[in-house]
Formats: sequence, C-alpha cells, structure tokens
Amino acid sequence: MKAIVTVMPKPSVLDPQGAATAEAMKHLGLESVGRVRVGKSIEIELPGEPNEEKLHEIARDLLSNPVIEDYALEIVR
Amino acid sequence: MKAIVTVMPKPSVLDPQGAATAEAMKHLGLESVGRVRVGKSIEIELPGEPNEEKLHEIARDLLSNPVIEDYALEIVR
Amino acid sequence: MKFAVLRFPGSNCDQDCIHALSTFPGTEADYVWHKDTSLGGADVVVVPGGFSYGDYLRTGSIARFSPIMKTVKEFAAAGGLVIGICNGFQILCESGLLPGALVRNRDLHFLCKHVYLRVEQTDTPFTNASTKGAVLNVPVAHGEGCYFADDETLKRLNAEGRVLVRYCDAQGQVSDASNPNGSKENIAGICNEGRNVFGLMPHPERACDPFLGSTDGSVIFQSLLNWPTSPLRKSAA
Amino acid sequence: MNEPAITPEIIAKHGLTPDEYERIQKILGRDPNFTELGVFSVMWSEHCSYKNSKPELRKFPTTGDTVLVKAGEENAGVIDVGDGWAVAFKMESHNHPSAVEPFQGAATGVGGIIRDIFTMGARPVFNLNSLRFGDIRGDSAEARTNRRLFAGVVSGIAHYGNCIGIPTIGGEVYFDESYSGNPLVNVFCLGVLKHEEIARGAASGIGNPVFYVGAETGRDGLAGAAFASRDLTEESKQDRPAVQVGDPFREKLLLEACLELLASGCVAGIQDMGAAGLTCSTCETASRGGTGVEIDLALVPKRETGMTPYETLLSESQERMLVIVKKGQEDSVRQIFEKWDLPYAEIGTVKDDGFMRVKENGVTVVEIPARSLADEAPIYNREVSEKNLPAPFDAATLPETDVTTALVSLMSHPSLASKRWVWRQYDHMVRLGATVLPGSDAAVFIVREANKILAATSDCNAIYCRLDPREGAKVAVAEAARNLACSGAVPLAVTDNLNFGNPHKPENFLMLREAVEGLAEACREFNTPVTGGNVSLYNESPNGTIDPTPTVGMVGQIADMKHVTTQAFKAAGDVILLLGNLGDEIGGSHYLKVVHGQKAGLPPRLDYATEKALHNGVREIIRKGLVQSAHDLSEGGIAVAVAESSLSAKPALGASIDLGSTGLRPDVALFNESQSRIIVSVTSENAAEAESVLKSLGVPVQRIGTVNSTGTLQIAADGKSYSWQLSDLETAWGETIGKLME
Ligand SMILES: Nc1ncnc2c1ncn2[C@@H]1O[C@H](COP(=O)(O)OP(=O)(O)O)[C@@H](O)[C@H]1O
Ligand SMILES: [Mg+2]
Repeated sequence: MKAIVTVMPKPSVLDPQGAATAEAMKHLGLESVGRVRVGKSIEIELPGEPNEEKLHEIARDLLSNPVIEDYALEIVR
Repeated sequence: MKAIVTVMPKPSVLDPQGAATAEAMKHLGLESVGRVRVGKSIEIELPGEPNEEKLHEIARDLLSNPVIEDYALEIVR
Repeated sequence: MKFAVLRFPGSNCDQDCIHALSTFPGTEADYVWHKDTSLGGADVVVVPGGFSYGDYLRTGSIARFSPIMKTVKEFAAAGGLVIGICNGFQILCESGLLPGALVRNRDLHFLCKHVYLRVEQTDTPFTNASTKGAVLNVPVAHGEGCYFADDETLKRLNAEGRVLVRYCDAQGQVSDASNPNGSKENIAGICNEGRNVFGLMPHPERACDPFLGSTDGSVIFQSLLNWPTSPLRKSAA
Repeated sequence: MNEPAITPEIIAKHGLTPDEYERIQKILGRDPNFTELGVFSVMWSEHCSYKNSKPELRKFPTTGDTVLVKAGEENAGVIDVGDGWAVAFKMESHNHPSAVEPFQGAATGVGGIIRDIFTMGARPVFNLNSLRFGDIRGDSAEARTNRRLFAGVVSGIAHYGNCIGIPTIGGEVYFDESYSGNPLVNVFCLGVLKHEEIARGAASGIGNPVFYVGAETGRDGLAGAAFASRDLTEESKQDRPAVQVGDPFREKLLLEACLELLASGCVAGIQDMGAAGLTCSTCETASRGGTGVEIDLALVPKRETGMTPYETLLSESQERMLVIVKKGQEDSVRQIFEKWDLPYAEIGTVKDDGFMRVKENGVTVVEIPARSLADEAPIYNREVSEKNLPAPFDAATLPETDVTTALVSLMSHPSLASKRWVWRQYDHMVRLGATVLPGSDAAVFIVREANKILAATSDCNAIYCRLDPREGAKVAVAEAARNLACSGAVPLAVTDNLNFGNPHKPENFLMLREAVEGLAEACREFNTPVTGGNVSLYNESPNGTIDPTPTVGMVGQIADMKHVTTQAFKAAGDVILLLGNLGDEIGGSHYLKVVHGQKAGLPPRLDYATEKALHNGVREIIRKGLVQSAHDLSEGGIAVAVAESSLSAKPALGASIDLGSTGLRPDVALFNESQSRIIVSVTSENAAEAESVLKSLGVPVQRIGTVNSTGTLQIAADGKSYSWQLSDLETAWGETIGKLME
C-alpha cells in the first residue's frame, strides 16, 4: 500500500520555480506553454491498512503549509 | 489540457529528505510508516493539443536528471 | 593567461573570481555574459559559483541551455581548459561535460565552513603546482554539493585517476567524519577524460588571501598559470 | 465598479478608528471610496506611519559630522566613511509574517531590507540578523513549534541571502518563553556607495515618466502592513494572503539592473515597493518631491487576471521598484531592464498638483493629496503607566549552588551556546570580505572597492529591558560599542529595531518610551547617531507580551588590518587581563534565569564614563599592537567569557584563572553581569606595558591568569578552585543547538 501526497503552491501564491521552468520550456521549443507550477510529490510506503485521517493530518501539518500550499492525498492499493 | 510530470529520486540515490520526513511522521504518530521518498510534481498548462514527444524530451532533458531521477508523464485532458 | 569568467543571471561569485585572479601576476580576466556566444579568445573558462537562474528546478539545470554553454562545450571538446566552482561544477555536470550529479547535502542544510581537501592527482592543469597527498584548507558553501555517480562511473573515475580532490581531515585522512555533505567516496572534485575540464564544490577563490584565513586555494590557479610550461603537460600529451 | 459600501464594520476592519475616518473625510472633503479607504488604512498603519511611536522616535540623535543622509529622510541613512565613500545601513523586522510562514516570512524580510539599501544607490555588501524564539528544548507541542519556527526562519534567511550573494556575517539568537509563537526576526543590511552616488526617493521633475520594474503584481501579501500592525491571534493565521513568497533570483537581477540604471544617470528618483506596495511608493515619492504622481493601473504588469484597483494598489508582491526617469532617457532605461530580463512598464507621470492620482484605463479611482497620506497621519501620545523598578537582587536568597555544574548549564543553554548551527547555514564568505567570521564579538568585513574595514554587531539583552527598559536599552548600546571596541573598531552609527507589545496597554507604552529615551541618551554618549530603524509593535501571542526588545545594530570602522582583533585565545603562556572591576550585580542575569528560573532583580547599571574609558583603553592597547585577543563580558559573566575565548581558539586552549579574594559568593563572582568589563590576552612580554597604558587611561586592570594547553579551564576564587575539561564544555556549548535541531 502506498500514499502519494502532492503539495502545490496555492494559485495566488508566487511560484518562482514554476515561472523559471516555463521560461526554460519556451526556450526549448515548447512555445505554447501556459502556466507552470512546481510542487512536491511525496510517496509514502505503508505496510498495513492506512489511517486516512492521520495521513490527512500529516499532509496538512507536516508536509504542507496551508498558508501558501494546497495538498492532495491519494491512496494507491 | 494539462501535463503533469512527476520526478522522483532513483532508488539507488540517497534521499535524506525522504528519510527525515519518515522520521517526522513517526513522531507525529504514524509509527508504521515504511520508506518515504520526496520528489517533484510539475504541472504544465497547455492551451493546444500537446506534443507528447516534445513533452517527453523536456521531461527528460530539463525537468529531470537521468543520473539521479526518474520521471513519469501524465496528460490530463 | 586570459580567463573568461562566465556570468549567468544569478551568478554571485563572478566578482570574487575576477578579484582572486587579479592577485596573480600574468593573468587577465574578463566577464562573459550568458547570452554571448564568444569567449573572446580566453585560454581558460571559469564557471563561477552562485545560483544561476535561481537554481530553480535543479541546480545548474537551466544554465546548461544558455547560449554561452554551447560555446563552452565546443571549447572543451577542442581541449580548452574549463574550471567549474560550486554552482559551476553543478552546471558542468548538468551539461554532460562531467559525469555524475550533485544532490542535496546529507544533513539537508546549506553548509558554509572551511574544510580540508586531499590532493589525489597532480598530472593535471588544475593541480600540477601541488603535491600528491597535500592537504588544502578551503571553504565550502553549498546546499547541494553531495556528489553522486553510479558504481560503474565511480570505478572509472578511480581507475583513470580523475578524482582530483577528496574531503579529508587536517591530517589528510579520508573518512565519513570528514565528509561534509555525504559525497560518494568523499569526492570534492573530478575532471573529465581529457583532463581539461575540472569541477569542484569548494571555493579556491575564497582561499587566496591571508586575511580570509587561508591561501591554500591559490595552488589551483597557480597550477593553471604553470600549465603551459609544465613538464607534466608534456608527459600527459 | 462593484465595490463594497463603506460601513462602520468595513472601517473597523481596516484598522481605522471613527476619528481617523473623520479625518479622512476632512482631507478629501468627501467620503472616500473603498479603494481610497484601503489606501489610507495601509498608509496610516503603525508600520507605515509610526503614528504611535513618532513622538518617541524624535528623541533620537540623528545628526553628526558623518551623517550624509538623516534618519527618516530616505529609505536608509547614509554615513561618511572617508575618502569619498559612504555606507547605508538599516534594520527591519518581519516578525508577524515569520510567525505564520517562517521560511518565506524571514526570506522576504531579507529581500525587503536589501531593497531599502540598493534603493539608496548603495551596493549591499553584508547582512546581520537578530532573532528571538520561544524555548526549543523538550518534547512539548510548544517546543516543537518553536523549533519549527527557528529552523524555518534560519533557512529562509539563508535561502534569500545565499542566493542573492550577500554574506550574512553576524547576528544574535536568544530563546525565551516570552517569544513563544511570536518570534522576532530582525534583519540588517549594509551597503557601500560613493558620496555622489546617493539616490533619492523623490518624484522630481514635472512631466517625468514613472516606471514600474520588477516582479509582476499578484494578490499575495495583500495589506501586509496593516497585518503587521495588529495582535497575532488565531484569526490572523487565517489571513492567508498576507504572506508573500520571495524570489531572490529576481531580486538579484533587480539589484544589478538598478545599480546599473543609477550609474547611467537616467534616474530622477527611485523607491522600492515594500510595505503597502504601489500605494506607499507613489505617495511617498510625490510627498518627498513636493509634487504629484499619476499612474494608470491598467499598465501595471500583473501576474493574475481580474485584479481590482484595491488589490493592485495594496498588493505587497515582492521584488518591485518604482523609478522616476528623466524625460527623454526612457530608451536607455528600457535597454537596461531588457538586458536583465525584467518586466517593466511606464505607468505614469510626475504632476505638479500634489495629488496621488490613480486611474484604471483612464478612469480615476483614487485622488488623495499625497502629503496628507504620507506625512499627515494622526499622531498619538499614548498613555503610560507608572514607572516601577525592581529592587536590587539579594543573592543571599539563593540556595547554595554548585558552580561547576552551573557553568555547564549556562554554556549549554541555547541562548548562550554557540550559534554555529545557524551561521553555517549562511554563506558568510561570499564577496571575499569577512575577515572575522561569525563567532567573535563583532563581525569584521573588508570592503575591497572602498579599501575600508568595517565592523558590525547587533545586541540587546531583553531580560534587562523587561526589568528596566531604560537601563536595558542603554546597556544594549554600550554592549554593541564594547563589541566593536574589542574588535579594534571605533563606532560610527546605529540602527535600531524596536520590538514591543501592543502600545494601547500603558505598561507597554511605558516600556517603549523608557527604552527609546535610554537608547537616545546612550547614542549621544557614544557619539553614534541613529540612521534609521524600524518599529514593530503588537508583538503579543496568546501567551502574553514579549519581553521588550529594542535591538541595536551598530557599525564601526577599523583603521588598519593590524588592529583587527578576535575573542579567541592565541597561545599558551599568554597572560589574561581583566579590564574593569570584578563586579557583583546578579539581578537580571542569565545565571538567575537559567540556573534558578528567575527573571528578577535590578539589572546591572551602566556608568558612561567608566564604559567609555574602557573602550578607549582597549582600543589603545590594540593600536599599540599589545593585544592577542579581546572579549567583552556579557551574559554569563566572567566564567562564560573565559570559556568562550578558550573554545573559540583552534584548537581550543585552556586557561587558569585566579580571581583572588573577592568576598563574594562563588556564583556571584563567576556569573555576575556587571557592565564595563573586558578580558584580553597579551603575551607575557607585553603584559606590563599593556597594564601601564591602561592605568594611564584610568582603566582598572588586573592579571587574572594565563592561557595554557592543558585541555582544562580552571577558575579559582577566594581559595576555592573549580575546573572543567574543555572537551565537556565544547560538547555543552558547541553541540547543543545542533542536537536539539536534529
Ligand atoms: N543569527 C546569527 N547569525 C550569524 N551569526 C550569529 C548569529 N547569532 C550569533 N551569531 C554570532 O555568534 C557570536 C556570538 O554571538 P553573541 O553571543 O550574541 O555575542 P555577544 O554576546 O558578544 O554579542 C557573534 O559572532 C555573532 O555574530
Ligand atoms: Mg559580546
């Protein structure tokens, strides 16, 4: 069992990484690229049945800062 | 249309961030956690029909470094 | 000898490199802008430290695509001398001019302090003024300086004598305790197959002035200046 | 346009009182619209207007022979350092943003202060940082939060400073319950420039175009200035957009472009967009220039779509500047911005009517007399409570204490322990200037372009300030000057950061007033004008008010590299001298706090004449080449100072000290914090000469011991002797913070 937490900067928050990456993509010939955002992907191996509530708590308190980031939790069985 | 590129450290590469995150999760009460790996998630907005070949090229050459990372490309319509 | 110090947006050791070089008689050093395509007839290219393009995404990953790097690759292929310091080392690895990659320090923190380096090889343009086994006191300042390469690459680097400096203690002992960032085999700097491209994480330009605590870094620049007339050059050729 | 109607609730939400609203109506001769209300609210916030602190700040000495630009005139004061060169420096707080998002909060604080400096035309050359957190020890949720804040703030400062390539060469960090959840993050930047390069933030030259350059404006950091001017409550954590994300890479480009621009001679005026963004920069430049400024928001580069005038004007997006360009030179300006890949736009013109006029696609949305906005905020004289000083601490009330373990407790307390874990995360060597690295009394930096040697330090003992704000503030200035003297420097000038609680509480306002008067008096005494600074009020967390913390940043100059001195012992056999008296004041000491859990008693008194004679004395023996090391006595008294000089040596050197017959309890003898004391080490050949020079200058001096290589520290007093292994002290002092933060 695995949990994948994706943490992305909130839409209104500046994402300099994303902006720099978009710029570089254009240089590499992907002219039509729109907005690019760079976040984190955290893969968590879980031996037993996942405690989803706990995982949400951890995603919110440890893996992201709700002031500037949103997270999504996905359980892969 | 959107492309999502997930870049994860190769299994053979030390991932101290993943290890530290696993440690912190244990402290927060998720005792049973296994291996944790921290990578990147890159969300690319694409106005037109995506050029998948180009996207693979960019994911391989720019977004990841094959010496240390693997990538996965997903197109979300 | 003429040096070209590259300037990417976000380079921040460019001025330091120019200053350090200016203290050696017989040097001439100029900046070369990242959008340029000419090295202005330089004998040596210095890729300085800093945070090129903000080091976003991955250190050195965006700089590798700049116009000047294409020229640098051609220059290196023709046997030109290239030295990459810190971010410059990262850029050289990303560009494929050197093997391997630099990843996040083992303890996850940026680390600025003096470390010791053991000189492993002296038959190169970058280390010929030193002696094998010499211990140099030179500072590091990086967050992503942990050298990584797969086992096969490491084997080759060792077999071909391409690891030029390793982290050690004051006595020259290479151990885990003297490894500041978790680098494989304490590797601090390597050269390419042609031995004309050198990358290292420590900052020799910060150790060329007695007021800055150490002058051990000057041996690297002195080596470059000695190279044209070095007996080692002949035997290498 | 669909703007909310102005109701009493809306007015209150903007932090404006009914009286203030009336004042706005009077200024405009009508009701403000919603956007104008927002504009007034940020400009009249404490952060921008200093409405609660201005009468106090006027007490600072701001003039002097070396002052080229006075405090308050521009973004930062400018001080002459000779040969046509000058320095600009300032300190600023980012306490509230750091409480909510420590990494970005601290990072953008660094970005802001750097902009203040290069706006003056100066090239920033180094940074300092002064930090306060709650206790980081133990496993409580509170300790964990404090550790998270500490780690985040340090890495945020490192991120911004390292990336932009400005070394962070010194600072201070203290830990105390009163800062739990409300950390203090004060950052300092110094830049150098030639006299003729001083740039002004005035909109001069009617008809000159106004350019916007730097990052696109987004909705981030909306009304951060207003946010910084309120108590930190659970609710404010919901103030999501009040936190901004910084982009040091952009700022590096902006810095280089602006310096190139200023050198090109095309600029009539320049102003950074810090707190209150476009609003503040337009009305301040107009007010300073005695002109008016008109801009059109439709022309402003934006990161997001659908932004209202309110949002665009009040956004605190980082890394932006406003540049007033000399008419006819627009093309050279464009070329420079393009070279550095920076977004820019011509957004308006300088007018002659004194108004800040903002349009959107030609329709006027804001029209306010610039001067009323920038300089005519209401000023309040807040109520103060009655002064009430604690009695001197009676040491006889303390249980007998084992001084051997007490020294280890002190050395391993995070406030006194080595801050190596912190400064190693900062690139302190870039720019090839740091000749004295962090870990000595003051940082010393060689400014190569100007061929000048500067020393800098930041200091404040908040325990003293809590017990006696006036004396505590005086001591902060004296300690800073003493740190500089020990490094061989003569003090030049001061910047300060006043961190206090809610000014509406009379006891808090009393502390502010007392501290300011203490700072002002001491700055006069030490001949160090105040070049600028920052006020951060409302530092209160659910736990209560912070200890008052008037941080002092002081800059000095060293005449010759030969005079640069550090605190580390240099060689076995050297003689250790105590300059000043042995002292006996234990009130407010770290010994009381750390070992006995009390913040109590009257803190040590400062005598200016004694202190000044001491500084002159130590500088004189340094100049004569007699000194191996010099270290001032501060927290933890003589025992801690000797131990620090021992451990700072590489490798560590032992010492054997005999304080003779003191007539004091051993803990009072070893750990008292009386002021005006320095320990120096000198070679045995030089000892007699050093003593006679000091005596001739009226500085009390006694030989108290020698440096050795035994690997132990020994201190004897009144016939009893105590000893420590240096390796144990090193573990306690050197490794504590790193271990806590693992
Ligand atoms: N946050 C920090 N950043 C950089 N250096 C620091 C920091 N905190 C402390 N230091 C350095 O550690 C040394 C000791 O600091 P401190 O105990 O405050 O000194 P003092 O009591 O002499 O003022 C100084 O060199 C100081 O600059
Ligand atoms: Mg001190």
